[in-house]
Amino acid sequence: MKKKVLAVLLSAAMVLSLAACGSNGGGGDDAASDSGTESSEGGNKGYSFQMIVKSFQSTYWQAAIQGVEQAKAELGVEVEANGPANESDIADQVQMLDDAIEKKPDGIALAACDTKSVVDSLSKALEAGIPVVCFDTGVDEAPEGSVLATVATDNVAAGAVAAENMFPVIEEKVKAATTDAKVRIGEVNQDATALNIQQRGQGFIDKMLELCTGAGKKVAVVGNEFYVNATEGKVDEKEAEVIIEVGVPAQTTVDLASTEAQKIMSKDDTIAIFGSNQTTAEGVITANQTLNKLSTDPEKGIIGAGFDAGTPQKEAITNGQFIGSVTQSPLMMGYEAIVTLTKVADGESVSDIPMDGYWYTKDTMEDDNIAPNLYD
Amino acid sequence: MKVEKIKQNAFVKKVGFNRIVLIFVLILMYLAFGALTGGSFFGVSRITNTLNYVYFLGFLSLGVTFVIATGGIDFSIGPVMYCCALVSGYSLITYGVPMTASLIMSVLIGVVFGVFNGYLVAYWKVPPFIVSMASMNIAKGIAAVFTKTQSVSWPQSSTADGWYRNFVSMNGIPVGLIIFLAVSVICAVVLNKTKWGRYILCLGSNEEAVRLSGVNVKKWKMLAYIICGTLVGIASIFFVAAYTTVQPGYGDQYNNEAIAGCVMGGTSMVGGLASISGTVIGVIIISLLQQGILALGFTKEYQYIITGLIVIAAVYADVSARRRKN
Amino acid sequence: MGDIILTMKGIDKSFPGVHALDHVDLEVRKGEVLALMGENGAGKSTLMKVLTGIYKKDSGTITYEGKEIEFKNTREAQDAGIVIVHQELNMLGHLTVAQNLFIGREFKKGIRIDDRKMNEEAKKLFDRLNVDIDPTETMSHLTVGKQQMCEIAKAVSFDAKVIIFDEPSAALTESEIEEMFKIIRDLKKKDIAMVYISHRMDEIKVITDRVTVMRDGAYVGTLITEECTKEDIINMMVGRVIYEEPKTESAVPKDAPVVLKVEHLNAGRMVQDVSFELRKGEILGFSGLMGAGRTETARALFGADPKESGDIYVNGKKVTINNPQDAVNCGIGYLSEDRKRYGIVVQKTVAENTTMASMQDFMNGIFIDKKKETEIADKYVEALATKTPGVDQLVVNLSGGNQQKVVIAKWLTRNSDILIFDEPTRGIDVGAKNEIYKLMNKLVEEGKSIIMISSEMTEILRMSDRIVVMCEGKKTGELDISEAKQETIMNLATREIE
Amino acid sequence: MANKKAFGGLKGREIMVLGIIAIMAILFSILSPTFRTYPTLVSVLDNSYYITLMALGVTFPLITGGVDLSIGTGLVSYALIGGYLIVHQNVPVAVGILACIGIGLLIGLFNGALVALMDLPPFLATLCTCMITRGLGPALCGGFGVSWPSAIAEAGAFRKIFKFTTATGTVIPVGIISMIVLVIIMSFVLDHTRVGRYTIAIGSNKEATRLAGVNIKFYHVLAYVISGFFAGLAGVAYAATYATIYPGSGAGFELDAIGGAIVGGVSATGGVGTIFGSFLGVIVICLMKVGLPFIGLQANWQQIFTGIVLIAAVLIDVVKKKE
Repeated sequence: MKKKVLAVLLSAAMVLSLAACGSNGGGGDDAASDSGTESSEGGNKGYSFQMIVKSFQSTYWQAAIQGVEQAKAELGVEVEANGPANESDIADQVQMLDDAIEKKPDGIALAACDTKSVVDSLSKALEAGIPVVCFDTGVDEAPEGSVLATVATDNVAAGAVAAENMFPVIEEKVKAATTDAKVRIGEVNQDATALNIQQRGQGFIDKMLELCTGAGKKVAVVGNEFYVNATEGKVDEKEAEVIIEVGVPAQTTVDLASTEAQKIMSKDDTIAIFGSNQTTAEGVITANQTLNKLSTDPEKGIIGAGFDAGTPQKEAITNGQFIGSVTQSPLMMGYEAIVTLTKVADGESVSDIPMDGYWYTKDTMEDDNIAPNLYD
Repeated sequence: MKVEKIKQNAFVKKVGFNRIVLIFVLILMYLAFGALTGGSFFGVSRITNTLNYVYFLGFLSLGVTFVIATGGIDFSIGPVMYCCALVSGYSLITYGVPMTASLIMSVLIGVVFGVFNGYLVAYWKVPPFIVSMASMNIAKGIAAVFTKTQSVSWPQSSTADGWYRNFVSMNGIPVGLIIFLAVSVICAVVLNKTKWGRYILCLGSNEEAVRLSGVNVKKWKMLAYIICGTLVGIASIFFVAAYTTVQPGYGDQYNNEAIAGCVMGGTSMVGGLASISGTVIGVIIISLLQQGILALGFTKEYQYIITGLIVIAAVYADVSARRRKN
Repeated sequence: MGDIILTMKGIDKSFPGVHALDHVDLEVRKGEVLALMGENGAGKSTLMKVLTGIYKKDSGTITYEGKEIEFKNTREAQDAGIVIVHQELNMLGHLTVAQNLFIGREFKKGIRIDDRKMNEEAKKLFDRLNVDIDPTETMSHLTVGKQQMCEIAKAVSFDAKVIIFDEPSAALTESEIEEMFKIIRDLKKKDIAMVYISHRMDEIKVITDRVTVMRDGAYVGTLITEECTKEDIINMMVGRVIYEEPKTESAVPKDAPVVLKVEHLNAGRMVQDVSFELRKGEILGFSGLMGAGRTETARALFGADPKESGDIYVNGKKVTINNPQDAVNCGIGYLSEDRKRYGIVVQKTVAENTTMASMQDFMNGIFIDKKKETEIADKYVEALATKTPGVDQLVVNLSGGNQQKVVIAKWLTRNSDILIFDEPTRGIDVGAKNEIYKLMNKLVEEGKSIIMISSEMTEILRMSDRIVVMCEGKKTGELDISEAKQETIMNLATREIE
Repeated sequence: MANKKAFGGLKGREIMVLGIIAIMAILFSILSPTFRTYPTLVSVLDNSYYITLMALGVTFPLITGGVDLSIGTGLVSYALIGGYLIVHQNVPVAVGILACIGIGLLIGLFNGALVALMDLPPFLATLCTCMITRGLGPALCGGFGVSWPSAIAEAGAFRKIFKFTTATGTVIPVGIISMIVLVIIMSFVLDHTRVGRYTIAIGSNKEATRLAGVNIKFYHVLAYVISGFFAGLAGVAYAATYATIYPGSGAGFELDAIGGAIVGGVSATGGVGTIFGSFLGVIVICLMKVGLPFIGLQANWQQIFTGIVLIAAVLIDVVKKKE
């Protein structure tokens, strides 16, 4: 009997703690619906939208939600946001999307974890007459008419931006490279499951390859076979003067990303390294805590660059470990996605809104077009 | 003898009673979620949608039921399922292996893992929990090495090879449900009406006694793991048919859900006592819970927490019931 | 005889469905050894568990040293000076002897456990008891007898005033028992009261002062050991005289065909070069003390444990038996001494257990032919007079004797001609015992052959046609029933010890 | 010394694992010149802290014959909550760290209650807590990831416990000192105190231990509390090493720790094991994790090798027992 009481108490305690955390702002959804009602006195259009993000894992999405909040306040619409626990939980996201469709909202904003698995659900949305706006990541194979607009960063271009900004710093070194004294440029890419990160990584590789080739150097790509096979215009490792090495951690965790970064950075010929999203950029920073090799001066160490923001990365830039990073505009994307949806609901015609990737450095971090996107 | 007779009746009653409680819980949950979500939970499309996404979980649960019946455990099922889908999917997309062959390959990979796990557990007496841990790592590793750490997207419905997606539903007919129920019936028959099931259950209850009856217990124990592997292979087909994309390095989360479904259904963790119908109901409860929590607008985290608590409650009920009986 | 130290009065205890203790009285005096006797299930162990706080009594009073007490756990009982030496060995195999002795009351230096002092104390204790055990040895490396000695030493080390021995001799060799008796006599001199639970009548006579007898959970009476005979005690235990005369002559013809021949069987220390023959229709008794290697011989023969060498011939043909499957295919069936662990699957039904060894005969295609299964189970329930409400009853709900019959039914279903009965009546009440005996006789009449391993001399003398005696892993003798006497057998069984 | 004999078999195991470590280190060094550098050593150590801490803790439930699967998702959860408090609720860092450890302790207590008091199978009970902790952190912290204060910031001073960078930029992995100290302390606890003695006793024969008058429920719960406590510490170590905590991660961390313990000679069936062995086992796992990418194998091979090593470690025991 005593045990039973204990069991009940224990579970009650757990449930209570659950309820408690539910009430003080667990999940973006609660906050979202609360402020939705508050702002109803503004230009209330009374629309209710569903929003599916990739996850709440990184602070990147926190910024996106901020943008959504802003749009909600201005437009007086309701947005309910949800997302899987992990950017890799494709299955969960598909279910959430279906669930959102079931709720028959006036529109859905979607940041697809995987672009192919959502195709069926998008057809369902089309049948149900629910307009969809994609943000952050476009869905190429979406059925005709289902996705009305895409608010997304051109990831190939964004990756290229990193290469373009990195290259001038290391140009001298690249030019000095020979087949006997090769130089190595590293890239750490998250387990390339989502198309946007793939594109970004590839964008960097292609641009870097182009720039190095432009400088008259032969370039080889080594490391993860996917990228090796996908890159054109490369040469064999032996003949190359410049090597681009791509590391892909087995899972999206900082510890594995840092091991990959470590592997590349501990090689003597490495002159630069790029982490293509928040996790991998942090992996590079973590690896550097041990290696202490990153520097903004190519003579003194390895040139580092990252992607997105987050406290560690921002500090790395301020401290001179990274020369800079590329940021997207998660805040604006979130904002624009809702604005676009509202337009759709109003019956206006909409078109894709390409978002830029901005290169930011220590000096430009405070700029007006940069600062709001540099989330913690 | 009188005492024993009463016990007997009570026991028979209890078996039925458990099942009734489960179904009751199921209906209650359904109604509760329906009421809380303002009726949107009752739609037919909602039900079929839900079903499409949980068949694979059902197959995993069925599979692990056999292993748990022997008193073992297999929590490599999720990653192994991913491994099946990834390796065969990658072969399909990259090497142009025909669709039919890829599907067969999925199942075969599952079988191979079943043989591997079963062999180590039965013939080498490695604790099942260690074997699971090892094969989980191996499955993840093989899948990632094979696919070069890229996710694999199986063909869309619209493509020529897209017919495999009809396994879950075809023109609104819930084909998946029919297959799942059919496989469940086969599993129930195997478990209760054949020599295989008899030996699997008996050895789960008292392996040594069965061995001393001149039964090749190693063989039958391994068989349970092979059945499990086969069902995991089948699960992988239903997974890709529902979601198309699989990515390497993951799959762990489904272990918990599948084992939870199985345990909810009254299969005892100490072996010897298993019920396929219970597993079927259990897995439906778990998925309903999943969907319900989602429909209520809660994030995934809450689902983890609530599922965890509910399984604890279910296991505690099982443990205390067994203690009362002894 | 000393003063009364402990009185238990009107102790009552029920478990669901069982009235385990029915107002039992018990009185123990300082410096005496009180035998507590009764058939299995008479409630002796339960009574002692109530005393030491393992079970809670429903009603009744316990008075100890003049005060009424009730212990909540063994720890309290220990602290008060009442210690139990358990029937099942309570050892922690991974710890050392000293660590085992002082588990729960380690010597400490600050927060550190003082292992050195524990070893020293253990050594002193063993010296005092005249036992040769290294306190730093890992417990699981000791022989069963030595482990039992540790248990006793542990009890002594508690400064106990009352020590309860629950079947302490079950696993001991003759010499070890002698050693233990020496210790007990020693303790007696120190005015310690002892309760000695045992089935061995001879020991009772030698070591105890009084005998309290229980039957079916109730107190029957107390006798002064010196003044009573074995028959007196047995009569109280069973309520009727069952002492049967031993078989004097074998009914099996001397030229009956040999169905099983074992030559030079070796399997570890416990089975050394064992050879014997089994004739059709006979019961071959295997006698010896605990740990003589009889069960090990049977298990090696049956393929349950690996054997090193030895030839086995069934019906004159040499066979290979590497595992139980081979043995079963040769028509051998094994009924283990520990039914619950090795004989039956308790969570399954009578029918399922009956067909366990012969599934292939009950298949209808790939399905189990439940009808046929029920028929055969019904048949054997009737033939063996198994008391069960039905064949779909779970075996766990049957009594020991009936469980044994289910195991017999299993082998009969398999059509096994050679049956190895390992302690067939252990844990079975007297009435059911006789039934099992009748059954065995009936089986040999039908042409089956039986190897019967038994530690009960009366059983051996009553049932066997021939007797093989083993001692310390070796066969020490083979007797025809006509020439077998208790003394001869005992002599053979203990030959090497003395 | 009593233990010399009692754990004689294990001494051999520890020597064997040490040998494996040496062979692996030599092999990696030969195959990869960059491996045999000081930073790589530091990196292996960095990688090992949180796993070592988890392993030290989980050794106790393992020795009781149980297991704690909740430590992996647990540590992420605790670190997430601690970080959330520091970054978003502005509590002092010390309080955040204490919260991290404290919650670990509570979850350990919860596990202990489930296993020891309610008699649930440890495997299943902790699998459930694994699910619960997976959700708990994100649910309490709004679902977002959090970055602990950086090493340079004043608030990040605690990170110096694990890694100290001198003025000249040399990195000193001081964490290893803490680890060795903890290994010594926990070895002492396991071998020379009641807590450890009864943990082994419970794993050896629970009923006999109970009959010896030991409050087994208390000590059984305590084993899980120790595990939870170390999971909390591991959360701090993880935060110190990797700064950013992502919700939803952590599943699989426990396998590295449990795998390490098993490789180091802890018996999967209970009763046998040493802290030092667990520590060595973890080093083997970490060497593989860090070393395999260095010799040119993609990160995924590490998982395959971990699986194989694990089975090999247990098979050695199985074969030994057969003899």
